[in-house]
Amino acid sequence: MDFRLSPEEETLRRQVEQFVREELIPLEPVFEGAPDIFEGSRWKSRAKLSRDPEVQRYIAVMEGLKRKAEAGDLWHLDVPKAYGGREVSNVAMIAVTEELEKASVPFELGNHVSNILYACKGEQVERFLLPCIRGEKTACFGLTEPGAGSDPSMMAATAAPDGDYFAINGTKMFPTFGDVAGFVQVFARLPGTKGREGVTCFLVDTGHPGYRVVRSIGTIAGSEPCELVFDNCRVPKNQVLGEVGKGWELNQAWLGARRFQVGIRCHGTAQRVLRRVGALLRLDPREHEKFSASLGHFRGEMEALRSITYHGSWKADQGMDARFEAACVKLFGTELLHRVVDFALEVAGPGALRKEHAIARAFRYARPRRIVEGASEIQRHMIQRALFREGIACMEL
Amino acid sequence: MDFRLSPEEETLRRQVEQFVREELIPLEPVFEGAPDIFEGSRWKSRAKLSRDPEVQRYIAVMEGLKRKAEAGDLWHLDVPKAYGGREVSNVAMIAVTEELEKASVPFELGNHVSNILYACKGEQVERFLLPCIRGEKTACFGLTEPGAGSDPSMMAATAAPDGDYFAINGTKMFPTFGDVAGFVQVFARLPGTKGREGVTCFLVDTGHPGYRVVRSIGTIAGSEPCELVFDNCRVPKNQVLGEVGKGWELNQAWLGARRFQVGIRCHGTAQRVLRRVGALLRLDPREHEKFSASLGHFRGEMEALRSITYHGSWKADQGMDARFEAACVKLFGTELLHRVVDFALEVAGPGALRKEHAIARAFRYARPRRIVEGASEIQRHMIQRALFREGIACMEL
Amino acid sequence: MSQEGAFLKQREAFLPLGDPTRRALDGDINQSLVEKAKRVGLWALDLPEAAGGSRVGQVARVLIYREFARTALPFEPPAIPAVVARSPYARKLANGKLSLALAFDEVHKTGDLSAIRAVYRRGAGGYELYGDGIDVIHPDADLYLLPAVAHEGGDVGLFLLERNVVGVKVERESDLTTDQTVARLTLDGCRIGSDHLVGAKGDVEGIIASEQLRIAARSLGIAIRCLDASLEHARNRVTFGRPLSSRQAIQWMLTDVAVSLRTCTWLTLEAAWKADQGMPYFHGAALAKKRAARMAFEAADTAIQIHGGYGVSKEFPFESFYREARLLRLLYGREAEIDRKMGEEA
Amino acid sequence: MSQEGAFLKQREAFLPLGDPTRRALDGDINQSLVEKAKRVGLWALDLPEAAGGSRVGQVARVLIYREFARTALPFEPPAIPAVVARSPYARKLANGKLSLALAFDEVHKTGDLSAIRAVYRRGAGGYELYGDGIDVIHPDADLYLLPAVAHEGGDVGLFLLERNVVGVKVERESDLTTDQTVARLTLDGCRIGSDHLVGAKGDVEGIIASEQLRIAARSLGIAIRCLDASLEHARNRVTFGRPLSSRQAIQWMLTDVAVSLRTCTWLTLEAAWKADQGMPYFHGAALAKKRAARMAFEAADTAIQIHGGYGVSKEFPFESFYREARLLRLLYGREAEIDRKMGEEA
Repeated sequence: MDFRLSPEEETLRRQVEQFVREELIPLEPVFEGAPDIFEGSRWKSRAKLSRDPEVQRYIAVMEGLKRKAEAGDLWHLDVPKAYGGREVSNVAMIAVTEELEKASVPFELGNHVSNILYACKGEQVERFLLPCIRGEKTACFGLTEPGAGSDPSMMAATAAPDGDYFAINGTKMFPTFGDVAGFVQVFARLPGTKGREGVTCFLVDTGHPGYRVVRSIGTIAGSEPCELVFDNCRVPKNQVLGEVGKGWELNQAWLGARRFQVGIRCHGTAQRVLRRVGALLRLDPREHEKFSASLGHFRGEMEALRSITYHGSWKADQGMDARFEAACVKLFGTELLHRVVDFALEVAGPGALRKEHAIARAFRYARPRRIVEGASEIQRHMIQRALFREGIACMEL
Repeated sequence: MDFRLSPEEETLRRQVEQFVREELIPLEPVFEGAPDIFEGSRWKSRAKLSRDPEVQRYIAVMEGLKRKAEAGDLWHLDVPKAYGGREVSNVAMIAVTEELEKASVPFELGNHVSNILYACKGEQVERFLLPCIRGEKTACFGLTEPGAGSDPSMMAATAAPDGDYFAINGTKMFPTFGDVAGFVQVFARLPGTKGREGVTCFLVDTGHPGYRVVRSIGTIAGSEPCELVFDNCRVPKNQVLGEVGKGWELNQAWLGARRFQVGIRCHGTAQRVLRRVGALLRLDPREHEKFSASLGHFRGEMEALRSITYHGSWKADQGMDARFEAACVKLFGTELLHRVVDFALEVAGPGALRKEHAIARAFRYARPRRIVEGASEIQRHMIQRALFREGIACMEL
Repeated sequence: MSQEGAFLKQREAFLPLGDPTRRALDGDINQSLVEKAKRVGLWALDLPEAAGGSRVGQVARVLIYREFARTALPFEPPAIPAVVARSPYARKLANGKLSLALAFDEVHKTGDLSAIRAVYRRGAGGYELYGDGIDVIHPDADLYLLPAVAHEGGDVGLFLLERNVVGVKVERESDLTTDQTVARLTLDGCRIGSDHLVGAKGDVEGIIASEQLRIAARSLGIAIRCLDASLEHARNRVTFGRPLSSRQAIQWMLTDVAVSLRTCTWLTLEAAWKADQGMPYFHGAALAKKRAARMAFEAADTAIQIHGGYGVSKEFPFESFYREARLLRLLYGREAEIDRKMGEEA
Repeated sequence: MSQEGAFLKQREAFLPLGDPTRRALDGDINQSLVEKAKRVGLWALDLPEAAGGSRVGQVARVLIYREFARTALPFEPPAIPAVVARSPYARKLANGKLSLALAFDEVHKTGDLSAIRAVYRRGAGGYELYGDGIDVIHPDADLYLLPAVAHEGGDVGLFLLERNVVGVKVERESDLTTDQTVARLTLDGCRIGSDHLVGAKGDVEGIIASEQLRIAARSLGIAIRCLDASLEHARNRVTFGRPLSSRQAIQWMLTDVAVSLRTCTWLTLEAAWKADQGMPYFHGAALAKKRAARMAFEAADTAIQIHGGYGVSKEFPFESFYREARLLRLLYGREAEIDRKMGEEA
């Protein structure tokens, strides 16, 4: 048993720690008034394309940071060596994100590529994968439909084979950046199939004929996911990602890999919120007396979240099945962040609901986390299924 | 809208208040070491039959109280006028119990008769009902089976018609006082029936041939319910309570009527526990500072419980359907008592787990309350069913 | 309850719940609704008729505000405390020519008078007011109703203050997450006439209690709407081959909201009834506000969760209710403060 | 983890979970189990071999106590802190000829030294101990390990005290709801030799942390057993035509226990590992004990609820686990105290 990072992981963590201390912390005041667009989704597609000079100013700062990170070999950390990345472990990536989250500046060490894109084959690699790795293109994810989310049997979008093409028809709800991404990873089923059977993933350029952005949808968190319509959108066969009929498995893999990062992000946001609370309480001994037990309670819960996040990532690194842990981390992390934010508002009072206040930002950011990428109910469902299938054995190690 | 008791109800409440102040409160030290047998089930059958001189001493005190209550016309309060009682309202009985619960002496103003016994007809009245009202006999309730509780379709006990008799076969779990009561109200189904259909209630003397007490079962609360076996127990037709095949409805009616009393009992026990906590905290300003918010929180929850208990009883008095309220009160009351006791132990520390300590008693008493007479899950089920059937209309008035 | 019943019918007749995605009323519609509300007696519910209001009892007031809260449309009768009736502004406030903000700031923290930051001093022919860092929600109102502590003696006075008088500085305006605005008020020896002192300690306490009841009422309305919509959605939405309504996880969430709604309804109405009877009700009002606002938040949270991705979108009213309820929980006494006060009683 | 693994195998080999209804071991069986445990090195886990113990690291100790807690049978290696090794009683304690009680009383309230009530004073050739109203669990033990504060200066000392010496009064013995006994200890100038001072402040803190880890370990064991049995029952029990395991209300209860078990397992093992590494671990031990004991209580509560009427009966072990876990939550630091301490750190 060993709870330490490996020497290489520890070296990387220290590099990032230094980067955060020297580059990001000094920028915190600059980002205090940044629009919500920079929260959670971070400095991605929409922000980059914005012509708002204020947004452009933040983007320029981000680009400067990116150049510094590249100079320090802190770019492409989780990209496979085959594609020129450092291919560091899951545990290392958790440690990296933990360090980054210590600053409120929404900068991340990219470029992260959705893991399923590594299923690209042949010319897909040059056309879709490499531009993403290089940061020239971004992808969006088209799974949810007006009547279907986590349940594959409800998926209505179809992909009808037609010679060397598939004709995709259907509506996709909530792809973030569906209006500005370079292409979409869209899921549709072969005609006459049911459940997860027949679900296939396609890579479709966003300008492709038959691809239409119906509208973008405002949300509490400031992100603006889209409604997309595929209207007889004909896509050549060589744009199938992975295998025909194996799309649902790709979706599962995509979600599974993200859970631990979601956990450490929730941890980071909650830590920053608790630091604000701690600072407030230090100003007023009477307030401190009233709230110190609750503050301590949440600090303890944070340690619990941190411990299962690292443990689950370690399991994934060992090649062990970490789906049980992934579900625990997503559930516990997002619910904990929600409670931490609620507590922080209770301490800070109505003034902390000012839109630009760090706690108000966290309040808006936290709510969708319990829904997107598998709602808490879905996580609970996965946990109970593992429990009833394997008994307490699913919790060994 | 009027939140007051009627003048008659208020007069009765004051009488009971005076009785509690003058008769019960002075006896509290006497009952401090009384065995658990006096908790919850109060001074009922088993205690009365005990030959333990210590128990007999408590019984003698109880009998003295009973005579005083009778002298003050405080006996048979909820018995119908037709049977010589005062037939006071549900609301009045809630107020009476609320007053009684202010003393920790486990005395109640009897004799309460299970409401379904008023379905007695003909010679059943003289043989079963009146002796209960007079306190000469007690009844027990045989519904649950080893494999069946709240679900009528699982009930396996049968009552096969056989001339002027029914032959009852089956096992009943957990009838309290099954070993010492005068008779049992036992539920069994006619052969070949399913679900609630065919379930019939019988009145069976506990000494009847074929009636056998297998064992009594220790519980956390000190009560000792029984396992009963009916082995070809032949009972004449005129011992069917109510109508043949309408037994399940009697069971529902029995449970429904008790819910509000359960609510006010939980309220009373919790109030006494909170008074102990308040007294502890007054001794130590630092402790008080630490726990006053939690104490206040629970005091508020108690008011919430009290308000819905009175409201539901009022609805029942108006002849309105109060099943929704009954389920809310059972659920909220028993769960709240559990949380109050947990909090009290947290304040009082390990010493309060001494068996004879009032908080330890409440700890043991509270746990089964969330299970017996319809577990919390059953209450939630009933509430959601009403919600989905009637929408928010089920909460009008 | 016939008077209350009549009010409710009127309310429903002229402001149906309507399109759930609407968040704003344009000026004309707003004005016509205001006129209608005045006509049917749903305006300035705390002011007597003599002062241009349509004063009703607290029970009726609770039921009326409960109804108005069932929509995310920003429309309800303005809360103009009765003390204002004594002032020269009463009529203009009642008919909407002037608007009013309750500048209670830190009172929100504790829900009592201990947190008042403004200070007053008797001066020639009136008072001088001092204080800084006072947060005011709706800072663009024409008048502020402001509690202040006497510089000597510690008496509490309630002042009606024009925003534009000399010595009043309103700065750092910003938006709340709940779509209201907030600004910071500085009073630098601002002089006002003695007729601007409109109330004393008891009046401030009365306004706190009355606002607590109004928050409780709004919370009940929010919860009813959220519960209603969630039941509807759960009946219709099918996942994994069965409607959401058949899933215990969903059922249990709704059950918790319903039980809470049941208890909060009667706590709120009992406190309001006591107020109408002239019985002590401050304690009940504080408790009702604490529990009801929390319940509204949880009802909105539940509605969001049940609606999934749509729940957090601006196309449904739940995320708006969620933000509003979070603010309601923080006004006129944080939960822990109300608890603490109840825990300190003997 | 091979050393730990070996211990676990041994443990399982000689004390199967057995009949769930058994709550007591008669003398002979108990004695043979004690002998067996000593033989295979599962006895006096904190004492070095030289003192007659089978000292293991904290990680192994956690895993061993976790296993023993999976049964409601009252059998596990006694907790004899390592400080005792320095005393003349070490060998007799290690081989079971003498028994030991940790007389930590009010320390349970705060989980730290601030609550120690006993006072010591230097006397001729030793110490005098004073104090009253000190609750001792297992008062029938031969020796008490008792922390006391110096009358002058406030130093903390740890004393090993024979129950039968002059000046020790043990009164008002009564049973706890958890089947242990408790009594009240009075020390009226009780004189002991200087060799009875077996430790100082750091030792007392070390014992608190070590006991917290032991409680966390027991809690993990209780939760594992309760979860295991609940899964089994839920699979088999049919109501309203479907197994309990198909009901989300049941699934969700078990999910909450499982998530909690997952987090508590790693918090506990990490704190134990830090202790073995010589790293600071007091903070982690306190947190692990707080969360794990709470989880064990909730796991037992869940098991009771899922088992219904059987759950509260003495024929299943759950009501016993429930009572025990409630006590564990109260030992070596109430939840609010541990929280408070973590909240006071900068």
